[in-house]
Amino acid sequence: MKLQETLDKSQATELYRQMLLIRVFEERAAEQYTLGRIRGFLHLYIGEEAMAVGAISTLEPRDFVVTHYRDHGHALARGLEPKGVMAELFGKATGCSGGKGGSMHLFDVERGFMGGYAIVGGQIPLAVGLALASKYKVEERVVVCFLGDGAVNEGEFHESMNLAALWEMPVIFFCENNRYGMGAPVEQTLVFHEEIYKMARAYHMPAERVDGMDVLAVRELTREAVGRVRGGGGPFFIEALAYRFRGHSMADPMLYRARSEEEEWRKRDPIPTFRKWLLDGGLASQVEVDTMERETERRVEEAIQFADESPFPGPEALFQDVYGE
Amino acid sequence: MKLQETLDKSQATELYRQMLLIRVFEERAAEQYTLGRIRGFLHLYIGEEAMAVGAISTLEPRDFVVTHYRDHGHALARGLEPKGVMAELFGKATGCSGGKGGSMHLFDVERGFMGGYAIVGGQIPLAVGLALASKYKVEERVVVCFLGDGAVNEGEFHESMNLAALWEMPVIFFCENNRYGMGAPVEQTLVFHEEIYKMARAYHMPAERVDGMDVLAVRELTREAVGRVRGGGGPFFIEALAYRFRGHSMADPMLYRARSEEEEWRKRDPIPTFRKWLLDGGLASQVEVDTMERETERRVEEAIQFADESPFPGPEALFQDVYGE
Amino acid sequence: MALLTYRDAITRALREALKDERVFIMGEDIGAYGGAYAVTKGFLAEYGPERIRETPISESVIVGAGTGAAMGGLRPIVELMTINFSLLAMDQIVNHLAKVRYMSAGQLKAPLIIRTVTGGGGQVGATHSQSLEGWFASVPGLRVAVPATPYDALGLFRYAMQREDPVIFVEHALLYSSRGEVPEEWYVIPFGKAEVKRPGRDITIVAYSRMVTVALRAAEELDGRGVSAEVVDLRTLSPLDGDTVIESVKRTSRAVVVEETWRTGGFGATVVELIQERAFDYLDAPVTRVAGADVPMPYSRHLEQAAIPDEARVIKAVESALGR
Amino acid sequence: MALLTYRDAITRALREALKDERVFIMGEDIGAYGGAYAVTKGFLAEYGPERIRETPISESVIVGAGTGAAMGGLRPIVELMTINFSLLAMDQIVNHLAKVRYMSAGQLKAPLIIRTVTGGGGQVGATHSQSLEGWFASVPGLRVAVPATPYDALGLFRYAMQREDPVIFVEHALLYSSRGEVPEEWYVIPFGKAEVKRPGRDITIVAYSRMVTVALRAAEELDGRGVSAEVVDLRTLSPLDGDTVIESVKRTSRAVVVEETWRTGGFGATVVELIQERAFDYLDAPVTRVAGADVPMPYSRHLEQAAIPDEARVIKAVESALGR
Ligand SMILES: Cc1ncc(C[n+]2csc(CCOP(=O)(O)OP(=O)(O)O)c2C)c(N)n1
Ligand SMILES: Cc1ncc(C[n+]2csc(CCOP(=O)(O)OP(=O)(O)O)c2C)c(N)n1
Ligand SMILES: [Mg+2]
Ligand SMILES: [Mg+2]
Repeated sequence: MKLQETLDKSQATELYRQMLLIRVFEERAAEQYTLGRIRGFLHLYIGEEAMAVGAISTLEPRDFVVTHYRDHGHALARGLEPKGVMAELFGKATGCSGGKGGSMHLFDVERGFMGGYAIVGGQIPLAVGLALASKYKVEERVVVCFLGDGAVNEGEFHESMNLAALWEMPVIFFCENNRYGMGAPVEQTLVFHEEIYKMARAYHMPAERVDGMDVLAVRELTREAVGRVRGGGGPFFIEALAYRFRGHSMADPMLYRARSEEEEWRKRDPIPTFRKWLLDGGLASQVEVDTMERETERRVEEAIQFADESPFPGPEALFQDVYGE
Repeated sequence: MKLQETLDKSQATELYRQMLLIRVFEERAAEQYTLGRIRGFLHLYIGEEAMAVGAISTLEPRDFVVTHYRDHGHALARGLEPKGVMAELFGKATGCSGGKGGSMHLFDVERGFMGGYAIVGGQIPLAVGLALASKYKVEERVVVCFLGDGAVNEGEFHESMNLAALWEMPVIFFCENNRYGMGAPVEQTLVFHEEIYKMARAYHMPAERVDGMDVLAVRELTREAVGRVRGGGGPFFIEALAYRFRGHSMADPMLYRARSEEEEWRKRDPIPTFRKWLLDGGLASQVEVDTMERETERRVEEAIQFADESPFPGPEALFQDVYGE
Repeated sequence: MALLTYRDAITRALREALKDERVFIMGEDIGAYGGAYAVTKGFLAEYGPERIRETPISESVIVGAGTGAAMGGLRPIVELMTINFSLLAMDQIVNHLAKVRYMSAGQLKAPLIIRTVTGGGGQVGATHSQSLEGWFASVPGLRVAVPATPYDALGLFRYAMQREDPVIFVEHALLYSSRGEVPEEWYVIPFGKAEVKRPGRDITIVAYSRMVTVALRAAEELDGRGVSAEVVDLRTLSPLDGDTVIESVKRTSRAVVVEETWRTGGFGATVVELIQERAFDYLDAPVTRVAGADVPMPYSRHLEQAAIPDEARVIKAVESALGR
Repeated sequence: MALLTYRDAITRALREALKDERVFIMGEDIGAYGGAYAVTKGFLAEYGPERIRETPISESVIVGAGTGAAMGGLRPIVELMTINFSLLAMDQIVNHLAKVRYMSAGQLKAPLIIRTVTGGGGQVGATHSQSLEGWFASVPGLRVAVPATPYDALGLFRYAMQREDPVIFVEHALLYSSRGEVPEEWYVIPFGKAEVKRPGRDITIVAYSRMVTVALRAAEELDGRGVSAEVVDLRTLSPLDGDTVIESVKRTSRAVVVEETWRTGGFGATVVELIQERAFDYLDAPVTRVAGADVPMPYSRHLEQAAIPDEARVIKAVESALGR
């Protein structure tokens, strides 16, 4: 890991703070799920924090983020308040989607967070369309589209890659290759699993691979990509190699992978790794780090309390927002 | 053009006979269309004969052919009687699909002609499934799946390529790149239009390109592919470069391409080219060739007469074959 | 008052829409080819490739990118060459386009218009002859317009452009060359207003899209046989105007619903239900429905004709409802 | 007689099917994961990867390859994890699977069984809570089974395996853990035979899939209020057994149809139509329908509950039909 010229001390600690927030948020969400306060599907981002945080830290407020159903990390990295996100998981009216979306469908349009989408691959065409709007209006807005390795299986991946490349759209496809789509290892689902990013090059798209456990590396590559894309260079593809430490969702019995594999990856946990780097490099003191951790826990605790105390949407909400006006 | 060791004189003239049959059939079909005896969409294969004939000539009877809606050429090359095909275009009960399929949906299961399918790209997954059946039953049956350059645009192309490669299916994807999908030139629809076959390699699939106007070259490459595929080598991808001399369908006003482009390609018309080669090489005499031409015209004329005299399906046919038993 | 074809009415609607810079059109063969049904002929030359966007044959990303562009503040118009190909974009339409507004609790909107072509009768076979508009009409979040005349096509399209909801704008392949009066003056037809296309006393025939013309011809013929049939054109399936239908049936006491799609599960059954529920005490006979045969569309001419409702079948249903 | 769960009944059906060497199962996460609803747990170890085929997340080619394999002489069983994802395979299902037999005039058949999971109620949000089985039931060439009990699930699956038509076999997510009697002796339930699940005199409640259990609980409750309700379970939507329904309504003179999908355009409207058409003179009240709200499914608990039919709404509809 190395400190780039473009990153100062306060930015570095901010990256840490965000990763930590996601981690604590997810752990507490899991707990709330077992308490029955969160229902339906809950997909945790634990272990993958460096990707959302590193990538999204390079964006401007006007840029757009689009992602899949494992979306809490991206939402928080994009600056959504933990309160609104937790309240959404609780199905409350104060949730960032008014309680109507749920965990897999988070939105915050004011922050350019254009949504989590629960159909695998379904968000990719939308991202291409948002990029089309940006280009059409000459806004120089960059769209970052997160997708899993599993989404690469879908036909829409191909259609979107082709169209984005053909029309030179300002979109970054950020493939979070965490080695599994639900219970299926990439080796079983993609013939080109060893180098997914090279498939992007077949569409004449610049494409690189990065260590998704290294927040600085992710940030650096994404920064480069954003620069190219904003400058009119057309789409860019990033494959980040990472691992989810928990099951696919809370319901996953995890029969399909070895405990030892998980342990290997846990040694590379992006959060302690980055903390150590901050401390070793003198970018943060032990006291600062400890304070940050306490603050983060308090923030998430407050979010839970907020969510808990918020009202459910009233019955009138059922038929609202189906149509406009 | 060169005569391969695997091709004797009678086989060579047979290739010619088949190309000629397709050409004459299509020209007469166009005429019948303007007379109102054929309705709906009619997509002619004129100019593309060398692809179907060269490729299908390498197959065994047990093999399967699957194709798209521009399917008359493949049907005739696969040995379907012109009578049954013409009757189908006329919508007659004696048609190869009982008058129910029409031009775009020809079938002859006895001859391993598993159908023409009118949804662009829709036939590709079916071909993968037929190949799966062959492999599952250890039949060493090869499936040849014809598809247009336009079908490469569709998401199903990607899903099918991946699955076929992943499961090492005995299928040959034969891409008839005639430079246009309806009115859209490949440059406008595929970012990798210059070398479509190389996209197949991204799926770790052997892939080659061939001159689709040269029946012997097509035959030679397909023969090699069939050998590899039958031997358990997994799927193979062929891109053949060709041109359709006529409009997309009979309704096409052809506003989108220059007359001069067409004329350039017409100079390479596979039929006169091959005839000249046969004559020059002494593989056929002028008399033989003339006789073949007369015979072909008679055969097609008979097909028209047969189609014309055949009965339409009776009203009871309407509800037949919706379900089994 | 000019006599316009249905095609020209839609072409005019598109030209009007293109005055708004946020509007662009996207689809297969809409450029140099001019559109499979020639609706956008000449547009590419006139508006240029930024606004008349020829796409690859990839229905899913066409609709998805249209949806994304609409979410991003534009007003895209997408052409799906025929409604049959919408099956390849079904997920984008049903799970994304229709739902973003609701799932985001109103933060997002996707004012995308999808123009597409429905119907059989052209002998183009089973894969190319379906009438799937009823499925879209059942999806909350979508609006579905099914104009039967040039006048309605233009008026409904204008309304679609004024609103912010996704619209499936369903044109019938066999109507493009039909003609009708279209005034020069500006008018708009709001969604959810059925129209009595022909007044009558003895029975109500409810129809939409091309079946309106079939119903009208049947009514004409019935007139000669002493039956006065009222023809109600739904014009939009979503919203569905129950009031106009019920008001008519309360006067006539009898109703036949006519549609082109497969009988089983056809959208018209919802209309039948609505009539029998809201006008039960007024009905002198069961409400019946004339619909397409429950078969994949056969290519052969007489078979196809037997599969699609025609005047004779409508007349028969009317006469049977009248106990003749 | 054993008390089996719905899940176990289907697992048993699959094990029986796998005795036929032509049968293999294909789908997402059916292997090591054991299936999203654990129906194929342990299968991979037992039958091996040739017969339990874990696929990429690519619904279109899963269905298309299943169809092709069926055309090639096998008897594949495909699992689409939920019916929501069938939207990505819609073209293969509607334009290919359903039509090859007809378009080839009977030369081809595609005896593919697609198992999939329908319904809401699990708080999994708008994209994951749909009940689309009615669309499939409207497509000629497909058969659609909608079992409500373990007994029916096993019996209907066996029948599907004996036939040569493509079947959409629709399991309800909330039924997997429900229990019911399943005999050890062999039995088969033919398609197109509705069943009176509870006899009654005053009104007929027609339902399918999970709504059968809702209807039965409502009938129980109504019993206490002096209303004797008959519950008819359609069991298959295609073929649709009109006779059993009509026979019942002729006795009770009143009917309510209950289904989970969106009200507008819901398949149940076809059942309502059928009743009013064939039993018009027997009806003492309009046939009504209890269906899902016309909204994308909201995540929040109380909203979701309000969107899905429950006992209270069925009871209300029954009482209103009885004029109470
Ligand atoms: C079209 C579709 N098919 C199947 C599913 C069920 N499903 C949800 S997540 C998932 C795995 C996705 O894996 P990946 O894209 O790698 O994302 P990850 O969970 O690893 O973050 C599957 C199969 C779905 N939601 N949508
Ligand atoms: C899914 C789908 N979209 C659009 C069409 C309309 N269409 C028919 S043929 C065609 C062009 C196909 O081009 P290509 O695959 O290159 O085949 P070619 O006609 O050149 O032989 C199009 C767009 C269709 N039949 N199916
Ligand atoms: Mg993954
Ligand atoms: Mg082409």
